[in-house]
Amino acid sequence: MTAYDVERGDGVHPGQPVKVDRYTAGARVNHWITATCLVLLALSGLALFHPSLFFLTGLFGGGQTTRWIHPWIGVVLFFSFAGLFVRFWRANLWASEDGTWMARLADVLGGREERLPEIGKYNAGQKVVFWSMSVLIVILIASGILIWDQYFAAYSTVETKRFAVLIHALGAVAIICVWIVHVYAAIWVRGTIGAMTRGQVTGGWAWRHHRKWLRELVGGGKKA
Amino acid sequence: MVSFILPPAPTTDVKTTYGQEDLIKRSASNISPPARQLTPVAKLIDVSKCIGCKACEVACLEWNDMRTPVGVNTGVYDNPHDLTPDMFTTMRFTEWVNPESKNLEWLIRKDGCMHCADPGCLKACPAPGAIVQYSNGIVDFDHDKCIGCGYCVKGCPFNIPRISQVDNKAYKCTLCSDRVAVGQGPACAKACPTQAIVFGTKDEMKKHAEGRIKDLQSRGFKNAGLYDPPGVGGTHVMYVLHHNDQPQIYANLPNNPRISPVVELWKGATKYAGLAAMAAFAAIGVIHHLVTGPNKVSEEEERKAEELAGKGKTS
Amino acid sequence: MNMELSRRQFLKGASAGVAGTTLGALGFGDIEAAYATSIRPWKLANLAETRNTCTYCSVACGIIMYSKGDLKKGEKAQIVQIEGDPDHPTNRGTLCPKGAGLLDMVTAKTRTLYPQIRKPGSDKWERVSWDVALDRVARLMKDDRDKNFVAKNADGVTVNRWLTTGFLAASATTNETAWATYKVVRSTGILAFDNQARV
Amino acid sequence: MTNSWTDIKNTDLVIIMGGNAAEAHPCGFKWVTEAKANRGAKLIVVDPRFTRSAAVADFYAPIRQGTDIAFLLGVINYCVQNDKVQWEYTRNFTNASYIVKEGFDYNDGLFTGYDEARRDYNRSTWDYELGEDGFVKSDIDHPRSVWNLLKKHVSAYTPEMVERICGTPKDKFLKVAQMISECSTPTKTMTSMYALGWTQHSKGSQNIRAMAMLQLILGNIGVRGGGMNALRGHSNIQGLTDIGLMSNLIPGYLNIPTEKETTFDQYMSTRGFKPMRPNQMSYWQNYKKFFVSFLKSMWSDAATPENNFAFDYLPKLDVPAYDVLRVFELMHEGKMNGYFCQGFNPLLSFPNRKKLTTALSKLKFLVVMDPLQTETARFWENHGEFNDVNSGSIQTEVIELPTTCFAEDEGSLTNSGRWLQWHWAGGSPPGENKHDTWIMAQIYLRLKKLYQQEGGAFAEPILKLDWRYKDPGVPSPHELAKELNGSVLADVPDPNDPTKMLLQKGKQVVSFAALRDDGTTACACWIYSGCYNEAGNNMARRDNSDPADLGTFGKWSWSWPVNRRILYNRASADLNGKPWDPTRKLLEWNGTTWTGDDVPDIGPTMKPTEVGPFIMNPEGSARLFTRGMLRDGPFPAHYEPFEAPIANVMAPKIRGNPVARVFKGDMEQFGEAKDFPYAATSYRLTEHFHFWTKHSQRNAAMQPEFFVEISEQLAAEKNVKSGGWVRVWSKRGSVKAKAVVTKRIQPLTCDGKTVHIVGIPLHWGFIGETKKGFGPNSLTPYVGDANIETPEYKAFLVDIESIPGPVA
Repeated sequence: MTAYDVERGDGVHPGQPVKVDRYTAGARVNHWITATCLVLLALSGLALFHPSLFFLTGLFGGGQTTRWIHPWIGVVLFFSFAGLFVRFWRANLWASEDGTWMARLADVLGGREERLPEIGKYNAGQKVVFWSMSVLIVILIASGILIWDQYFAAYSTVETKRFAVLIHALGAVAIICVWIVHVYAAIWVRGTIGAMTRGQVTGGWAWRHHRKWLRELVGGGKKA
Repeated sequence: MVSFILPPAPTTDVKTTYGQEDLIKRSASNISPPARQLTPVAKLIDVSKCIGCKACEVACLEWNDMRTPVGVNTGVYDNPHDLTPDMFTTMRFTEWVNPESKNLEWLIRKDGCMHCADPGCLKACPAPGAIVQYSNGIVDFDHDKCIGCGYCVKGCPFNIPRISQVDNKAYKCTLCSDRVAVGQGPACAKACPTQAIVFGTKDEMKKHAEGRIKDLQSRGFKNAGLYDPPGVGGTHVMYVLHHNDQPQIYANLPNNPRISPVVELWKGATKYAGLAAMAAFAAIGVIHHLVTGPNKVSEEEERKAEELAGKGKTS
Repeated sequence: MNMELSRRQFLKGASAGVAGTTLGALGFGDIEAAYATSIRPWKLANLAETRNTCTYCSVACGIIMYSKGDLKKGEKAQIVQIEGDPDHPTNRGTLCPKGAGLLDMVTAKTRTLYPQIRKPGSDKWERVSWDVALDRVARLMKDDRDKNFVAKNADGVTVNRWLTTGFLAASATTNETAWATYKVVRSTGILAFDNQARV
Repeated sequence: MTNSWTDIKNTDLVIIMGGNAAEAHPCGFKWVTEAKANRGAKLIVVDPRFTRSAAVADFYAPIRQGTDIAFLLGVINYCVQNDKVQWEYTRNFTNASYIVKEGFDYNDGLFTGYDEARRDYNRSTWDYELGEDGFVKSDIDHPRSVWNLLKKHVSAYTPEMVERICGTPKDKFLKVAQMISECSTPTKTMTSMYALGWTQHSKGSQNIRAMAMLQLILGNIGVRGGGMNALRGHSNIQGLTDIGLMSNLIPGYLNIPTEKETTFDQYMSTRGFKPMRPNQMSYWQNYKKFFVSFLKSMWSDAATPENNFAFDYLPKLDVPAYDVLRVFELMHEGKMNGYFCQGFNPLLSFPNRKKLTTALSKLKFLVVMDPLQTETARFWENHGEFNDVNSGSIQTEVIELPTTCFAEDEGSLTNSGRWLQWHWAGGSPPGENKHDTWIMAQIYLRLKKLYQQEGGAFAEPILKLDWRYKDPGVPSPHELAKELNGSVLADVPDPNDPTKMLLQKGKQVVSFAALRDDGTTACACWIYSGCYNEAGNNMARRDNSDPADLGTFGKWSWSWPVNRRILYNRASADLNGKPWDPTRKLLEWNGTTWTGDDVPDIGPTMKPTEVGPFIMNPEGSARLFTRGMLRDGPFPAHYEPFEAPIANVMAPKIRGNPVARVFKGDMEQFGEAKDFPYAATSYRLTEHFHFWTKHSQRNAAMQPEFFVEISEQLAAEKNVKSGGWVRVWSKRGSVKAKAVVTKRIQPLTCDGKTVHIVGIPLHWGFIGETKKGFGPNSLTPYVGDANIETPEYKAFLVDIESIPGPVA
């Protein structure tokens, strides 16, 4: 499956230090749109989720706006994430080393990379984040439409809506937790954020965290 | 002569002003119990006396300055067909053949907000103060605060609130809190020609109901009784039913209404567990960082990368 | 000499007649109170009250009409709410669906608003002044009466009747209007005179 | 009503038959629920449909429309057979014991003296046998006593016969009869609430008589919680009838002379009846006082003893009456040129709409005064299938005059309990709308001016009409009300003490007792005398105290006559003046005078043992046998409607009421059961009032669209779906409607045949807020009651079919 590990636009620039292209401009824009939507959705959603957070509706210009804008942001996120999905799904397919990586989670958290197998473009953790996001977003958009009363009130029973609203809440909590993991990982693992800002990481970063991917890039470069 | 038709004039207690300090419940808010407890009120609808004339509907429309569109006949007397944001109450007609007597009974139930002691709408509402309950039991919507999310619809065990397509706000019977505020009964109760609808303190209404139930039992309705469902802590709109053993024959009046467990779960455990979970994840992150410190790339690793890249280039 | 009882006196007097409509303090207090709340203010504050009788059926329920402006003070009055009169012995403040909707009849879109004439063969109304309309009516009446008045019948008996014009009297006008109508119609010798008693 | 709405709370049994009080008079029906709740009273509803009244009844029995007489005579028969009769009342207060003339008889559905050619009876034998003393002979055991004739007459109406005619299951009929018969004890009373369900038949008067007779033998007339209570229709229809706005009436139920009564004396000779029994009051002996006072109120100084008080100014009738059916018949024949409609919508109100449209089209001019736009005023306007006319071909000139409505008008209305209630104007008229009084005055003044300028046919009655109002252009309600009350025109010295004045010029008379036949008093409507006397406007009284708590409310407004709240109230006490039921005491004889809660319906000092309670009758007693007073029989008899699903089982040859007037051409317009198999009836719905509330948006929303009601069985037969469209047609017309399929209408079995009922509510037209629709009058037959010509709206024949909905 290793072939999937290299995505369009990935490449190596020798030098000191080595620079490695990880995300194309398109991918980065797509990601940040999605990220913004997710944050806005979290804020507007949480405002209606727990009274202590209702003040957040202020950010959107009041409860009424929050109520109608939330689902529309959801729609944007859905399509935006669809874009990411198309870009990333292959590289996120499960690989043999991912199992080992998972098994050695303690070393992962301890930052003892040397004890981990060489990893492709994404490690198991990132793949879990990717797939949970995908699934949760589908759940949220589906349940969201069921309770989007302004347009869809007539299409389901109150009883269905009750379940939908519960599922929507649970899904939202889950996706926010996943998001926290995602963001924290990016911060903890220094040198990561550059991947989504400048699109590049240092060779050392790639060597340390995604050596298999780096080797393939280099090898690929040899082929080229 | 004690009139069963109309309740005795209520005994008035402490006069009070009407405001936030009279709220016992406020949506999406924690409030301290009110200093004064108002006399709990109730509207009693004696279905056995209702002639389905719809005077209450018209009086309600006029008092609330509402108009409901002229519809069509669909083969029944139920016009308007359902509650709407502009129709707080409607008659539901049922032609029921009593299996015992074989006689036709025309059951006519005035549908509308039941003003539950434990209001599902209020429990579900996310907008602080958009739904309030006064200590006299009236559950009222404050449209300035309503955000139109429709959670009240999901919270209500009687399917009462309706969201307006015009201003995206929730509407339902207010028990004419503005009339009650100045010592009058609701417009529907005032209009009701046979006084099948009466209004007073909840205690008086219960007494009044006892008299009506005795009368009904004396006329052969052995299951006559008062509909004041405990599942929602009792209601401030109660029915006298000639067949209290089977409320569902009155156009599906819920047998034992209660706030849906799904809603309870959503507005209960989920709310707190959810926040906890998110907090926990964030906290773990922070702690982890303190313990393990940042995951940095070492010089050596950079060099190894250069070597690798270099190999690739020079070969 | 017309004793006016207040609603509360009536309450004490009769059996708890209109308790339903005049509960003292169901908790809530006075009018200012209502203003203080988020609920819209007491709708009937500062309106003129006039007692009247429902125009529909012959139960003749007492009603109270609430108006902006007071006729008794010579002002223009616009009725904005109509409710049952709790003092009334028969309806005790209640109203049927028709009575509860009286306001809509007073303010109906389809009320007549000015005199109109439809000429023979025409398919539309023409608006006219009262003078034109009334002079026309008088002229039509006189011409027909002069032409067809029967002073004596075949046997020479004085019968003084006018059979070619008829008058169908109302059913909701006052007795006083009825009497004025009776005088005018009878004085002309009209016999084809009837009212709604049968339908 | 003999009693009042509030009095109903005193009853033990309410029978709603020929009406639907809960539906049509909800606020009056309140007092039925009051009686049920507080007295444990029972409610019986007998109706072809399970009505809103039935929804809260203790017992419901179905009946085929138009067969009420059979049912009621059946109940009387039950009471006679089971000796459930209030004997003391029946013997002393009714004519049960009077002996009827030799030769009176009843065979094959006809009474003695029928003339088929004239469709009329020679009623000479329908009378009492007089003794040498000139008084009626009385002996209840005599074979020709009213009681024995009644017994014989009702004996045919056995429970089996009732079931056969009415379709009422025998057991249900017996249950009703048994419940009613319990009210024959002096301490139990029944009240009868009826309305158009009894009047709108070709034998409407007899429907009501049948119940009145039953009420009499049960002793329920004149007592609290009893009586014959006509719910009545419009808010002042009682008043307009009292004031005699009818072709043959003078205010206070006096009559317009006929052309047979050529002189004043001849006219009087047939009135002012002498007593038929010793010591009786026979109140009509005062007829002349009322009549002369009326003439004075019309023509004042021009009415003098010399010209018989302007007797000749009154038109003379050549026919019994110019009722609306006759008038529209004449219109249809092209014999009328002008017509006025004052707040009335005949195009939707009278039968056979097609005929009405043709008739109106033949007029030269039509004047409509109304606060609302009416279909009648627009009969010439094409509204597609709802009013399919060709405007161009209609040569009628139509003048529409906008009037005020109740809210903008001051004056009094008379309710069905005979209360004259004053009301005040509270709103400014919209547009250029004017009071009806102003309009009538303007028309009068202009007409008068034309006659002054041009002269013309017999102008005196117009020129000399008493019109001395402060502002002749608009007489005030107070001025007019004072005329209704009556006033003194000249001082009348006290015969016993010439120094004193009996009556003082210019003063209002206290009551009709003060009226005189010498022209010294004027009074427009004697029964209203006392409504606005020197004490002031009694109609505006608002003291709602009720000392006895028995619903009298004697100080609330004013009721005719002389503020009497319950008519014939002397009959609430036994022969010695003791109340039948002390707990519901109304009047009591204390040895010298009558005392009690109400104004006695008898001279206050008249001894109970001598003077009978029914002072308006020369007999002093009530009539079980009504002599020649009704055209169709001294007793009611069962006749089928003119359009009936089965033949008259008692007299198969007779169609409808044998003496009901049928105009040429209309007989051919009656349908046969073979072509029109279903028994239709028309009625009102609680959400609407006639054709007025369709102008009220909120009421329109409550009941938006024209529909007809049928049973599930008929729906299945005709494959009609509830909410689907049907076409209903009679021999006279066809309508389209939504179908309401309901359990509340059940097929009946009459004379072995299944009878399906089709219910057709009115209320819809082509103007207003409701959906455009038709009315039953497109279908109904052009025939009326034999005595007062109320159209037969309640029983006719139709056919029905399912149709596809209009392509919208």
